[in-house]
Amino acid sequence: MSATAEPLDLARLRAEAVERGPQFWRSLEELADTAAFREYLHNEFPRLAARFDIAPDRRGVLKLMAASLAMAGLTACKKADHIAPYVDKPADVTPGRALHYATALSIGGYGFGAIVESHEGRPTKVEGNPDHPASLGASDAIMQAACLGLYDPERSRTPTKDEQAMSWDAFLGEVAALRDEIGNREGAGFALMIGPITSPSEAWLIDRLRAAYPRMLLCVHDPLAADGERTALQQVFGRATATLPRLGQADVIVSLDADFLGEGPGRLAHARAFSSRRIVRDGATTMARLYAIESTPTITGASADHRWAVRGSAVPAIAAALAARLGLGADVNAPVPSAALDAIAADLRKAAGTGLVVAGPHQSADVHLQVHAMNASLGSFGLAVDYIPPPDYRPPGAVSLGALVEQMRRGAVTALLVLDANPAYTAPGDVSFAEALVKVPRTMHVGRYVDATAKASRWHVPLAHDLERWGDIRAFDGTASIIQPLVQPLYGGHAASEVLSALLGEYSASPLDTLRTYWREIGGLDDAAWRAAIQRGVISGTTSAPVVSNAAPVLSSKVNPAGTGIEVRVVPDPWLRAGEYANNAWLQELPRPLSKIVWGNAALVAPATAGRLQLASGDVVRVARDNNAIELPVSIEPGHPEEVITIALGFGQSAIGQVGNGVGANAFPLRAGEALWFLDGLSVSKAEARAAVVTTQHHHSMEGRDIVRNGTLAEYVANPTFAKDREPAPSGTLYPPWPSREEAWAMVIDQTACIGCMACVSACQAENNIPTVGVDEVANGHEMHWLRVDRYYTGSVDNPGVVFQPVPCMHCEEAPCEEVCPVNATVHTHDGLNAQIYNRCVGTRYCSQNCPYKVRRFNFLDYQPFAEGTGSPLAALMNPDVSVRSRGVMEKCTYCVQRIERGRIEAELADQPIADGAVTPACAQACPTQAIIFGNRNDPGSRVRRLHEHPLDYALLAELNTRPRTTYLARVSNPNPALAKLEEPVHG
Amino acid sequence: MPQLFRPRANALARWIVLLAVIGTIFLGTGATFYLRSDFDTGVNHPLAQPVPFSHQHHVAGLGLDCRYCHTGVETSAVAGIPPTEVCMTCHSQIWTNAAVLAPVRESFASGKPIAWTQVNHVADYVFFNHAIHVAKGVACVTCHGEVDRMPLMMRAHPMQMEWCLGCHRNPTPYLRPPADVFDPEWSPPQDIAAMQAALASHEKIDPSKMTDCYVCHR
Amino acid sequence: MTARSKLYGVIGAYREPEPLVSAARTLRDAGYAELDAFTPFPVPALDAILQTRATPLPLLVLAGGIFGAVASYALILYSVMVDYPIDVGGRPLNAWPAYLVLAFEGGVLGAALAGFVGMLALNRLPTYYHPIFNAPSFTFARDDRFYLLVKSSDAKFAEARNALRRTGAILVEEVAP
Amino acid sequence: MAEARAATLVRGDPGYPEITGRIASIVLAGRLPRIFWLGFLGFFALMLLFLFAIAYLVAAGVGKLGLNVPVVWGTMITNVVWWIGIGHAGTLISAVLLLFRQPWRNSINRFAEAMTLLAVAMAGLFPILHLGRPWFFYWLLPLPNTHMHWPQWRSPLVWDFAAIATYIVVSLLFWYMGLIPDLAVLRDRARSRGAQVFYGLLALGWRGSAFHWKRHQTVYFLLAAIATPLVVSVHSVVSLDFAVAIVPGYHSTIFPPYFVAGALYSGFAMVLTIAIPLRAAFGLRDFITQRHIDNGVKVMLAAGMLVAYGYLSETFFSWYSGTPYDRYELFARFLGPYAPCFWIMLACNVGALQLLWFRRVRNNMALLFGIALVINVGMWLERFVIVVSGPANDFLPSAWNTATLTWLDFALLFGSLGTFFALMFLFVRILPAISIFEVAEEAHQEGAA
Repeated sequence: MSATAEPLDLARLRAEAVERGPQFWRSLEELADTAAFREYLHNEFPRLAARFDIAPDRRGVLKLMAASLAMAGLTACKKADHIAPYVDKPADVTPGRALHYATALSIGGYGFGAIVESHEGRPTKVEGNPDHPASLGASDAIMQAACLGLYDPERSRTPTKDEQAMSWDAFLGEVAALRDEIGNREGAGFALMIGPITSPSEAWLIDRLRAAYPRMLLCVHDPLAADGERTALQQVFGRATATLPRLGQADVIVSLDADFLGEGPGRLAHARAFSSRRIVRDGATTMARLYAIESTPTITGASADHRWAVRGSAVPAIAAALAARLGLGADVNAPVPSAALDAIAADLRKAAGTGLVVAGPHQSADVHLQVHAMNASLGSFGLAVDYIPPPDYRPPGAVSLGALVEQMRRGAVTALLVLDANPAYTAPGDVSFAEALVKVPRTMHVGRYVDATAKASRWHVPLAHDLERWGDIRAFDGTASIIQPLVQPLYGGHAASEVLSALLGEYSASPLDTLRTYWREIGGLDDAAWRAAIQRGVISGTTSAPVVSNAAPVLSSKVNPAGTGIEVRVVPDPWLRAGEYANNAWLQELPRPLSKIVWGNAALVAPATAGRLQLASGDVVRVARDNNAIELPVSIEPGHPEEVITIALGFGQSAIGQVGNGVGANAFPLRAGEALWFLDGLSVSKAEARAAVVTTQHHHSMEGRDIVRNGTLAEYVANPTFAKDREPAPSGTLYPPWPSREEAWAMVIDQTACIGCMACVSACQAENNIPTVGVDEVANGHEMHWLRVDRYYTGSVDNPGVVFQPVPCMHCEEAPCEEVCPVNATVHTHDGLNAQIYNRCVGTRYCSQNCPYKVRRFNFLDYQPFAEGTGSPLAALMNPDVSVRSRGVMEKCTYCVQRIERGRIEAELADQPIADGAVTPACAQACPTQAIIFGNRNDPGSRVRRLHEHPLDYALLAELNTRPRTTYLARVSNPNPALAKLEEPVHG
Repeated sequence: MPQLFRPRANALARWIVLLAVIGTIFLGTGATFYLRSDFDTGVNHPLAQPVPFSHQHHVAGLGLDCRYCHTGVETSAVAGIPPTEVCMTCHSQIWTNAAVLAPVRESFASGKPIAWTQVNHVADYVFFNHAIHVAKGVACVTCHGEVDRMPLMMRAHPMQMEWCLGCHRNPTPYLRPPADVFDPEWSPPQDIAAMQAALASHEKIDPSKMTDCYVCHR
Repeated sequence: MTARSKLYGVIGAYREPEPLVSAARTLRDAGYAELDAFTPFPVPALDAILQTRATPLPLLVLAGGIFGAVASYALILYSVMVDYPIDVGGRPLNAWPAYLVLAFEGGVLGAALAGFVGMLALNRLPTYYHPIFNAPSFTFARDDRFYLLVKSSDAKFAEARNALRRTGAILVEEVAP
Repeated sequence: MAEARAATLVRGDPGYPEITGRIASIVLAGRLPRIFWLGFLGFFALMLLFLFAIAYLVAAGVGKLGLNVPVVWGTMITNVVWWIGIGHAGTLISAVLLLFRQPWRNSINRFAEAMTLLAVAMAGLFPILHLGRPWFFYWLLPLPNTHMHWPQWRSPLVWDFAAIATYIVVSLLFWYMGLIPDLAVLRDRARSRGAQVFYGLLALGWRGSAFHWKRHQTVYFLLAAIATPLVVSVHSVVSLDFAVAIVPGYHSTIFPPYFVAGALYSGFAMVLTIAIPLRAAFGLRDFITQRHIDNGVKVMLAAGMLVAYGYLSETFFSWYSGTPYDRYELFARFLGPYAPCFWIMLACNVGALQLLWFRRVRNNMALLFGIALVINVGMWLERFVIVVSGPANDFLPSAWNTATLTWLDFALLFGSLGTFFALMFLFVRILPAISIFEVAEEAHQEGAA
């Protein structure tokens, strides 16, 4: 058991912190300095003494003591170690058994339903909630990383005024003073800035606040918001409306710069619906077809059957040209071959009601008008597309950031409260929020980190994490969920509703009361419905009904001409979003789906453009808008539109934490005025420096090897076994077979369904205590992810096909790794698992040497020292059912053996055989498209058996005769025959 | 040429060679025995506890069932150390001011857990599940020894890998009817061997499944 | 008789191996039995005359080799078939091609150790104290000397001194026990 | 007269006492050239660096070396193979040439054996340093543990462990066997009491009895007979570490003979690297004569050509195999990230070698010394290229990566060289660098002839 039985030793912690360099747990220094905390922990529970800084209230104590007990699972036991049992055990807790709670996580203000696994009060793992429309049981990297975010020791820990630690009550005092100040003038001079929210109860509070203070300024600041769709549909429907594409209903989909698989609050649901129309199972001979026209490489484009990369400002022309071919408006010439557009239009018309055009959120209102008109003319309403009232809170009369800053500069704002937003970092280059802020006498910031805005404000109050607060939230389709806490705020954070209530004068209102009141009185939930809502994680009946559309489509007359010269395409980073997750090491180190870049952003350019500008990957370029300039390394991306540079947002922060500070470059200052996503008129020059672009994949071609086998639907229909036929004749083996009477665990990965979203990788990291190693170690090739998603380009570099291949351990029946291990550290189990026994491993690395798939990972250095009792909160993040590996030990995918063994034990206790689907590895559970199927190959009824017998099934590197248990279904695409000769089809 | 060494040098040299050989053999065997000795494994060494809790008194004397305190044993991997409140259910009534129970009362009052000293723990990096063992008919006393005869808790078995494997390779002789696993006084009937064989087949206890590394190491 | 029992033997010294060999032959023919020779480097010619033998050693080495090989293979078989049979990469338990390598190494080790230990044992080494060193002039290597020894246990020991002188020894001296 | 003897093994006609005297005096007459001590101090400094590097490696972890996935093996393994190879020459000279009754071996076998011992000791160190958890290296041994755990006998690394251990023991015995009479010589010639006792104890009371000589010689030859297959097996086993693996560029049946030839090649290069300065420094030209050097060089030439053939056949079969993996690995070896190492290696091992066809070169000691050094470098590079280039470009292109060496890699390599030579110097100082009794016997026979 971890060796911190003695009280917290600050000297040791500091020493370690200092010599450790920039790692998360260094900030224990600050933590350990508060005398109260020291004293409190000392007599509370020694083992966890080093781990937490929490408010000494009963529930928290209980949970954490339980955690201390569960800590037993983490590291090895020694003689005469101590056990700290509960004093008063909560009824529902059985030490050693995990509990699962339904809740929701807020990403960009929108809700994603989650089931959170909790070990004696320690949330350790997030899964999707099958009942929730936005997750459907799946999850993504940001959801998976939520637990790390919860324990992040660098989250702000205490209210501060002018950087002096204050109490919550002191803050309430400040709020009271504020109320006195603005009370008698209807809130004039007071401005409230909030981030994007969909929470009904918070919206209700804010509305009450605006009622109480009519002249107060409200600013909803969402740096990732785009108003094109809202404006267009406002024009069409006369009221705020949002598009809800029904990809499950669509036979032909045209994406006009829409990355519906990777972006937006509905991405997981869209991915599920899309793949449901793409996977070919026995008998099926039809598939949806996707045309993607995009301004930067996305995973949606990667999944498309036909893809054109164009500059973002050219999309309106393409929309108009396509509309014209559907009989709407006049034709204009577009950068996409006319013949191609003809074919697309024909295809759409053929599909009629099941044809769908989706416009990218960043595109202008004109494009959205065109798209709405096209869908209207296709008669897809109610079939392939619906329109709903937008779930997010955008009250009329709210002022823009620019307007607010103007007021501040004119001194018209005497008090500003920023609630869960970071404008000092995310403001565009032409909005100087920071210098306007100094003109405001009374500034308050409520957020999870002491970020740029917190540092610029006089007051800062820690905001509670989603896993430690009460609240509610809406999903992309309007469905509301209750957010329930799994643990008391670890670092004394407060819910947004508490702050809002305080502004309303309700200083002691608990978030739960506020929430319950709202849902009882406005939401109309009686206690039964409330309990049901908490249990299911979804409030039934809250899904928005589609608006019945009798509105005539409006065609936009003008078509903005495409820009010229280098255009900078700004995109949100898929994981860091607007930078709020920048201090999350899992997300920083998770390779970006296409570029595979980690720990930073780069200027992505097309090979041709790089050639013209004489840029090589790693050259630093200087991108500047008048006095705002950033420097960042170039990365050449095949399939990138020419004369365009893509830069991801969310990087280059200076005040988020040890993990995120100074990682990458901050592209927000490049924005100005209306140009938020497609920036032109920027100066791009080559700097003399070079900087490493750290990626996890260095070779991008399959070198003509039969690794990812793919074919068209036509080929599949003609010869279903085309993939198998390419295999060499099955060679025999000299070895007598080993009996496989029991389960034969196996996995099948459907490469048609896989969209390369990386959810599986992050889920694996969360489930299996996989460390992050930091940018330098990744650069050394020491990354630890057990599961990697290989991305290969096929065809031309200018518009290549993209294929993804998740590669976990193959669990070969005749494993080359096992035979060469000198110490029996990797051997076979009776159910066919390739077991890796960490505590037996001496680290010869011969197994990795002899693994043709190179799926083994080695602890080159000591990556998780905190597991040895150095006292980091991160130790509480560990999954107690999985060993934490020490330095010098080989590790690899185990098919989540801890879940298999749990399933086996449950089954034996119930005296049942292990049912198909009873055991699901983390990767399969997270996958939005259910591309990973796991089960018992010996069970004739199991899905994995059926898929293993599917004609598309093939084994990777079958010619080596390793007999992998993990097999693949060949990738099938559905290109339009009419276009086949026009451009190289995606499958190469 | 004068002699370089005295006559006894010969005998001396041969003795030294002999002793060296014997010594190495002795050290080798000694080490293997030491690793298995009670001295090293801590078997039969009662450990001091904050409260001198006697299983003998509570189990043999009062006849408390194991599950009264170790509630998780049938459902969870962890049998569980009883919360202070469990102690207080009785000791708020009896021995309410016994000196030895002061730490218990103090813990209940302060909410600060009693720091018991761990006695039984499996080898490092082992994931042990109580529920399945109990369900399959492995009695508490089979691993924990006759706790009803232990005034102070102590280890009954070394709990090293070879000890675990001893049973996992040949489980049958260690089985008893699952109904009796909590009975420390249980005495095997005449036909115990046949009964155990029947149990093994009925519970589908198959050593070939129980010796995989992954059964314990994950 | 008394003087004779006090001695270990007498040695005669020669400048070159050849006279030593011929001297040894003469004494052998004269019926001397308890002879030994001391030379700074092996003089194979002496072997026949003094009937030195190494017979057990080759057999010992062979035995050591066989034991080493068999023992290694047996240990391996016990471990993989009896003590902990385990599926390693689907390979058979008795993967003899792999194990033969180890058996070979074990054999070599056994043979070498047997040879070395056997040599020392048969030569009664270490023998730090030996009467021959009592001979005042005796040296193994200080200068060019080849010695022939007649042990006092020899029946014809009485005539040994003269016999040695007759063989042209450059000097003859007694060796105290 | 002198000319007639020019090609003999013991030049001039030194009497037997003169021989022993001159050889023994190196050890006994405490005065040594200053160059000796300077050299020793230099290498001793490197030895200290070695110790520091080892401490740092064990404390920080193998991640500090130039390693990653896929290139999980690096310079540690390279050093093992290289040092083992060097070890081979000693055994070959002393055992094989003894069996074939090649008298010219006599004056170089002793230090060649010492070289073997030290080289193999170095080689034995690196597999341990290579481990992720070096303190558990003994888990490769069958020990009576409480986990009922055994080594995994199918693993070439276990074979390696056994082979190297056996090799160390046997060479040690063989070396000591030969040394006993010479120790007795030193005992008798030593003047100080201390030296007499020291050598006396080691000599085990050797007195040169005809009976002892008989048994001694019998076992000496038997050991030689055993060591000969052993020396072949050791490097074959080392080569199996690679040949057994499925990695393209490793999986090749030519490896065992090819590695053995390489071992002799590098071994003789090292013999020359030591012998040439040795005979110069200690005026042993009469014992290590032109002919010794010449024969050594010829063996080297033969082994070198075998190695060259190895390269050729490796290349051919990679192409002939027809598998894309082997072919690409070949391509990568010629033009890939590690190509410079490959071409330098060719220049050293095949290019420089060709000079040795010319007698003028073979007679030019300075040049020979240079060539020997170059070949040592070349052979290290050969092993390095084999170790890293295969894994760096194996089956799945997505996993391809290269590792860059760090200061630690070099500290350990040069540190081990320093340690090797420092110990070599001590050996020359304390024990006779040339087999006294064998040279004496040789000289006597020549004299008689």
